[in-house]
Amino acid sequence: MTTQHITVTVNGEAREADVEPRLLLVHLLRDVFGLTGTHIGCDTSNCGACTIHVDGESAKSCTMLAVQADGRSITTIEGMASGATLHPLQQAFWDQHGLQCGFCTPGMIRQAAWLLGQNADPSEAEIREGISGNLCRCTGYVNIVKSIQQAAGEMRTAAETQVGAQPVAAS
Amino acid sequence: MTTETTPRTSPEIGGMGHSVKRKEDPRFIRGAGEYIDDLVLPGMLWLDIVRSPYAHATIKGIDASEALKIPGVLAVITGADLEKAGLHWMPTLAGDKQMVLPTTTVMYQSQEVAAVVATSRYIAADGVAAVLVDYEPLPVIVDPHKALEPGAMVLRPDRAADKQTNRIWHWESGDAAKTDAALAAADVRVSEDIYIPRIHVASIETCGCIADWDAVRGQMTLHMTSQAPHAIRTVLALVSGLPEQNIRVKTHDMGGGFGGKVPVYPGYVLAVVASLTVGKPVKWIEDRSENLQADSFARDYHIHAELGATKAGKITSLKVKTIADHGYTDAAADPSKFPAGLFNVITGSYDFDNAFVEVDGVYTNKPPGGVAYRCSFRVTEAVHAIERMVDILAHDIGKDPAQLRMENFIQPEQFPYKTPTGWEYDSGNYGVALQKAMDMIGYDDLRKEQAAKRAKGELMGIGISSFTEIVGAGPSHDFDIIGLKMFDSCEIRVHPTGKVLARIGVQTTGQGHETTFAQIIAEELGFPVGDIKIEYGDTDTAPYGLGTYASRSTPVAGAATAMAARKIRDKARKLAAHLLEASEEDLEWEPGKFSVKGSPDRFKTIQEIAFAAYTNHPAGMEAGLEAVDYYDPPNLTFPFGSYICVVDIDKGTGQVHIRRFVAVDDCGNIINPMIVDGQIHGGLTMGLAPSLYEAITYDELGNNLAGTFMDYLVPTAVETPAWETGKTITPSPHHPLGAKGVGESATVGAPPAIANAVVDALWHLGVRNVDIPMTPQKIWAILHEKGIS
Amino acid sequence: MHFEGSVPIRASRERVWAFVTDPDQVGQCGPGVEKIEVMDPTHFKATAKVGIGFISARFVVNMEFAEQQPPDRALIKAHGQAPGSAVDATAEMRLSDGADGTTVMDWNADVNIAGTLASVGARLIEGTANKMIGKTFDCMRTKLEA
Amino acid sequence: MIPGQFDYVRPADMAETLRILKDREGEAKLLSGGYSLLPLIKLRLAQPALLVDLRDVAGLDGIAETDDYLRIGARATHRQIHEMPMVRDRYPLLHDVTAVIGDPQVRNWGTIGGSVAHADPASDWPAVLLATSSTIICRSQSRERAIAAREFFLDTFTTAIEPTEVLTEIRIPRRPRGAGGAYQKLERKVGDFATVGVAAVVRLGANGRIESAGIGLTGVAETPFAATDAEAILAGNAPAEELFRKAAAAAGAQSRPAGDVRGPVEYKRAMAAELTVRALRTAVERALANA
Repeated sequence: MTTQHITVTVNGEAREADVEPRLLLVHLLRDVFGLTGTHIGCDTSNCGACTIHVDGESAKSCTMLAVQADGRSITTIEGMASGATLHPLQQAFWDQHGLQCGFCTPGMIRQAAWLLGQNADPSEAEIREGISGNLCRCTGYVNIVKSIQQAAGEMRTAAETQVGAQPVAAS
Repeated sequence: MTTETTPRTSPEIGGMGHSVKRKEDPRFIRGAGEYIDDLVLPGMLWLDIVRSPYAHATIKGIDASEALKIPGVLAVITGADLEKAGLHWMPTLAGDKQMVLPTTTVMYQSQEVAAVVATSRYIAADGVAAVLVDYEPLPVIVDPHKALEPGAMVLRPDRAADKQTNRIWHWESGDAAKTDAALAAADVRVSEDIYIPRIHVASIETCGCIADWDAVRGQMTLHMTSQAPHAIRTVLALVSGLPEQNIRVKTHDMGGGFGGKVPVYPGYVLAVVASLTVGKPVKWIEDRSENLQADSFARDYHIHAELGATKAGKITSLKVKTIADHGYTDAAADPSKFPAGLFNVITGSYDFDNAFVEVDGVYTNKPPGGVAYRCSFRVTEAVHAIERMVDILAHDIGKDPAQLRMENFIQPEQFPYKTPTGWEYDSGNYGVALQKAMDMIGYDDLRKEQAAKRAKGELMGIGISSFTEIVGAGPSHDFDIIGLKMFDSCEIRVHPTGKVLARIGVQTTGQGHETTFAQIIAEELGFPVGDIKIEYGDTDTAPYGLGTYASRSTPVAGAATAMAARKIRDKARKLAAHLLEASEEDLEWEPGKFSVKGSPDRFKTIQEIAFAAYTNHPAGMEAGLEAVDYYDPPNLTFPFGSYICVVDIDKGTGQVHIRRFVAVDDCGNIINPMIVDGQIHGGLTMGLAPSLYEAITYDELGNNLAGTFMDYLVPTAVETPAWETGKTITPSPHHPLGAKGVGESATVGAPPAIANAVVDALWHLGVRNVDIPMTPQKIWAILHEKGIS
Repeated sequence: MHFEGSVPIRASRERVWAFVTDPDQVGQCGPGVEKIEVMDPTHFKATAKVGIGFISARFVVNMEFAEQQPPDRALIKAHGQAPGSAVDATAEMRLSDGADGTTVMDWNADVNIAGTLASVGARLIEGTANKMIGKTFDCMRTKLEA
Repeated sequence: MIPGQFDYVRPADMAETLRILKDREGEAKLLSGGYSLLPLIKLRLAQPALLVDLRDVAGLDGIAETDDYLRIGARATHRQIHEMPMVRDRYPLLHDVTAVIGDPQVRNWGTIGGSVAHADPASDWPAVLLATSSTIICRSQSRERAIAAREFFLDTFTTAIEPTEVLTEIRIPRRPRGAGGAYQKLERKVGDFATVGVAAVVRLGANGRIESAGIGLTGVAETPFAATDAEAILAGNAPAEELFRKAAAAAGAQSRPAGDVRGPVEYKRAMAAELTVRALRTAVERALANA
């Protein structure tokens, strides 16, 4: 099987690889690029553990091919914190006990980031619907909802106080 | 009993009662956790498994020639290969036998048939697709009742009790004659068949391992997803013949366990065999379908229960007969004295004298069953049965279900309470918990609303569950798994600079042990929680433990940790006496320091004492400040709670909507309230799941009809209600910290609350029981039959 | 899954019998058949790509004439496997004389599907199997009446 | 789950796409969002030899109203359609359906064209296209043709598209005054395929009677279908609960569901009827609001 050469921007860095067309995007990230923060939970695009952003849109990387990502820009959980400073969502998941085993967490946080990019002030129902493509087996979602609410509030406040500055990036 | 947690330590110390933020979270929120599939070893190969499409078939031949032609496929391992080394069978934790790979017959759909070793996961998968297996299908038994019929095909002639039937074992508890007499004398008798279907823990991370055989050093390192690494090491030593000191089992971060990562699966053994064969590290990772179709299951209990009571509703007697479907092998992780787990805790929260329970384990053509779903020891099944029966009794005699419970509860002064099936409940205060739940939810108003709605033809139900859990296995006189007594352990080392390393015999799968066990040490010794590092899951370093399941971490290893800390405190007292030039009796302890009685300014901090243990210890005393404790609990612990659920039913579609759910839990003294709440939220969701959504069903050919997350319906945030929680605190009198354990409580307690609510909504139509999962199609069929829909 | 039906065929009993017991002929009518290999007079092997739309799997099917009572009744057993899935079927055909020199073929079939197809494709299987069987008999009639 | 091997091409334009489809007829499978196709490939239930990624092909996007219809490019994602203010304001039926397909990530990447061409017997869009009597535009090297939705869904995963054709756009008739539509979906949990899905469109005349009605059902036959018996019952009558029930019963009767894990035949028929009533109620409300 012939391989194809692809170029992908991952967390702001251009990366290249020769891949089989059948290589799943999640395996490109994990096995080829060593970014193991993105997890595989179900294989059938139900659980969302593999959620990343592709060109700013949340996507399930187990249901995309690496070749489909050619020329695109990807952000994963590893690209969220800037140095020692956590993204408000990361901080909120920690503060609110929004995770237990941590396996769904990267995908959950990526999806929440996408959601807050769409809707800076979501209701509880909108949050629950917004993460309905992500399964968590540990938390019962109560504290995940609280985490997203905390982050939404902080991100709004940050955006309001930094008049003229860029709002906190959602992705 | 109180309802408040008042910490003894300052927030800086962070002992018991503080909602300390979790120490493990910084790596998880950055995607820097290290789960099994994240691990890559130099030269690592991949193993993938050929599985049977048939639930029962003879293997006539396996042709691996096409697979071996694929570049990168290095080996194909079959049962015949394993048989040469005697490794085609292995023991289960219940003392049954399980195939690693079959040599003649497959016994369930998706059973392992051969293993392909290759240079990548993609090539291994291609190899699996290319292996040709010639099967001759055999008749299939999926229904345990049919398995017990006279003349039924004997599935396990090698194992069946009398070699003539599919009965694995018969187990009973209580007094049959006394119970029969009490039932015969009862004014009111209610009986019901209750089926609790097969479900699967479906942790979001599946199972996997890397077996790494170093032939030069004769060392086997097994990185794996296991809730009980030490037990795995011992089993591996016994089965493989490798010396136990040369086996290292190491767990990493685990994406949930819930009991599904207790058993030994053939995949682990195959990776070990493959690594021994090729001399390189071999990784095996399940995909979701393999996980759902072949890993151990929970429940699958067919219960017939009969309850006797007086006219006034005083319960007098309970008789239960149960068929337990274990699939083709009994792979339960129950203590060996208890083949049906602790199912005889079925008398629940109620005070009566006469009970008899019997269970028959049965073989069928299904994967090994009888393990766990956030409760391994059959407590969920017991609680569901008694809570359903009590509700039916209340409705039958026209008494409010809350009132009936109040009138039958074991009273606080009756503890320790001996049950008719032999348990001794440590402590409880059931009425207060139920009253608190009723107050939180506004019970009386809800009943009024329900009456008004019913008059309008609307279907609303209120359901209660007042459960008693039984956890903390367990006292060594009664509890062992394959002979290993169910103690647990902790080793604490205090470094000269006053920092602490502690290792525990239990394993976190998300519960937050790195935080809560540090809090126990902070509580006992006064070191700030941030100065305490907790390690686990490496059999080369951690003290021997039986692992994390059945809510036993806090009751057993938590107690061991407290006891080890107290040993250190005892030595610290000697050191302090030396440093303060006072007698030990003149010292008093407060978290973090010893001071001289009456002279509070004469004190030594625990950090100063730690330094002295290495720099200035008295003559005749060993240097260092370390302790280890193997804790054998004197009894189990008995957490409890009362849950109330309100449902509305859509008459048109049969959909059940949970409007509110209040959970009042009592797990004794609380280490970390935030984590306890998190455990309850998660447990409730895993109680919701089988109540309304999840079930593993099979067609008559034994095909698993829920083999992906497309059909195994794990609830999302949309299905899951906003759980409301409350607490009462009744400490365990025998646990050093007064704690009881909480991981399973909500999963055990929630299903009957939901089922009782649904039946309550339908009772006036003549509905006495609805088996879980209460799917729309099931409810609609009932409404349709009653002419409502 | 059990299926049954009755097909009137404008052809003689002998001709129909000869057709249905000739693997090379009847085999052409099997769904998605790509290749037929005759092993002996009562055993043959078919390779068939079976599916719906673009969802398909290549099965190797071993067929056996388990019983033959010329020109009345034949019993065919089939056992096919594809990676992850398997199909086992027993089909009985009974021939009788119809009106105007036609032959009536009453048939019934029991089809068991195991593995991935049954687990994942349960919602699609029955309708598909029914359709494939229908097509098979349509094909046989068409060829016989040609 | 690991896919089997296949080739992959990403043609630069429509001409190249059509040439590839012609050259590799029967072997090539078009790839749009991939959220329906890739799970099947991973389960190895589908093993196409060649995937042709439509990503670079211009002219397949865009959502716009013409004088006669709402034109939706085949590669418009469910979310793009959902978020168009014009769709939200003027086509609540489409807004209904784009809220309940899969989950948010699926809606970010899944496309209307991919979904329609895939023709899963339980997918949502086909019911809407049937109810609205929409038109599906397909192009091959030799021609472009318009296929009525009601002649498009032939069988399970089988449509009227030829292997050499690309589905390029969907044309949904403009919503006239007095018309309203709604989509009702019964699912076992959020994100599931429909146990039953019902799209209903009614057009009220000046006299308040139903001039015409369109009902599309999904999940209750080997392919989505139009409940023509129910449509006939509604036409010419004044909207009323009893009429809805009668039409719904006809829709249930016209269903040909298979019994499976989503429920037995009887239940699915009953749900087809129940959801038809619910869809009709909302459709009429919306029609009245649009008078």
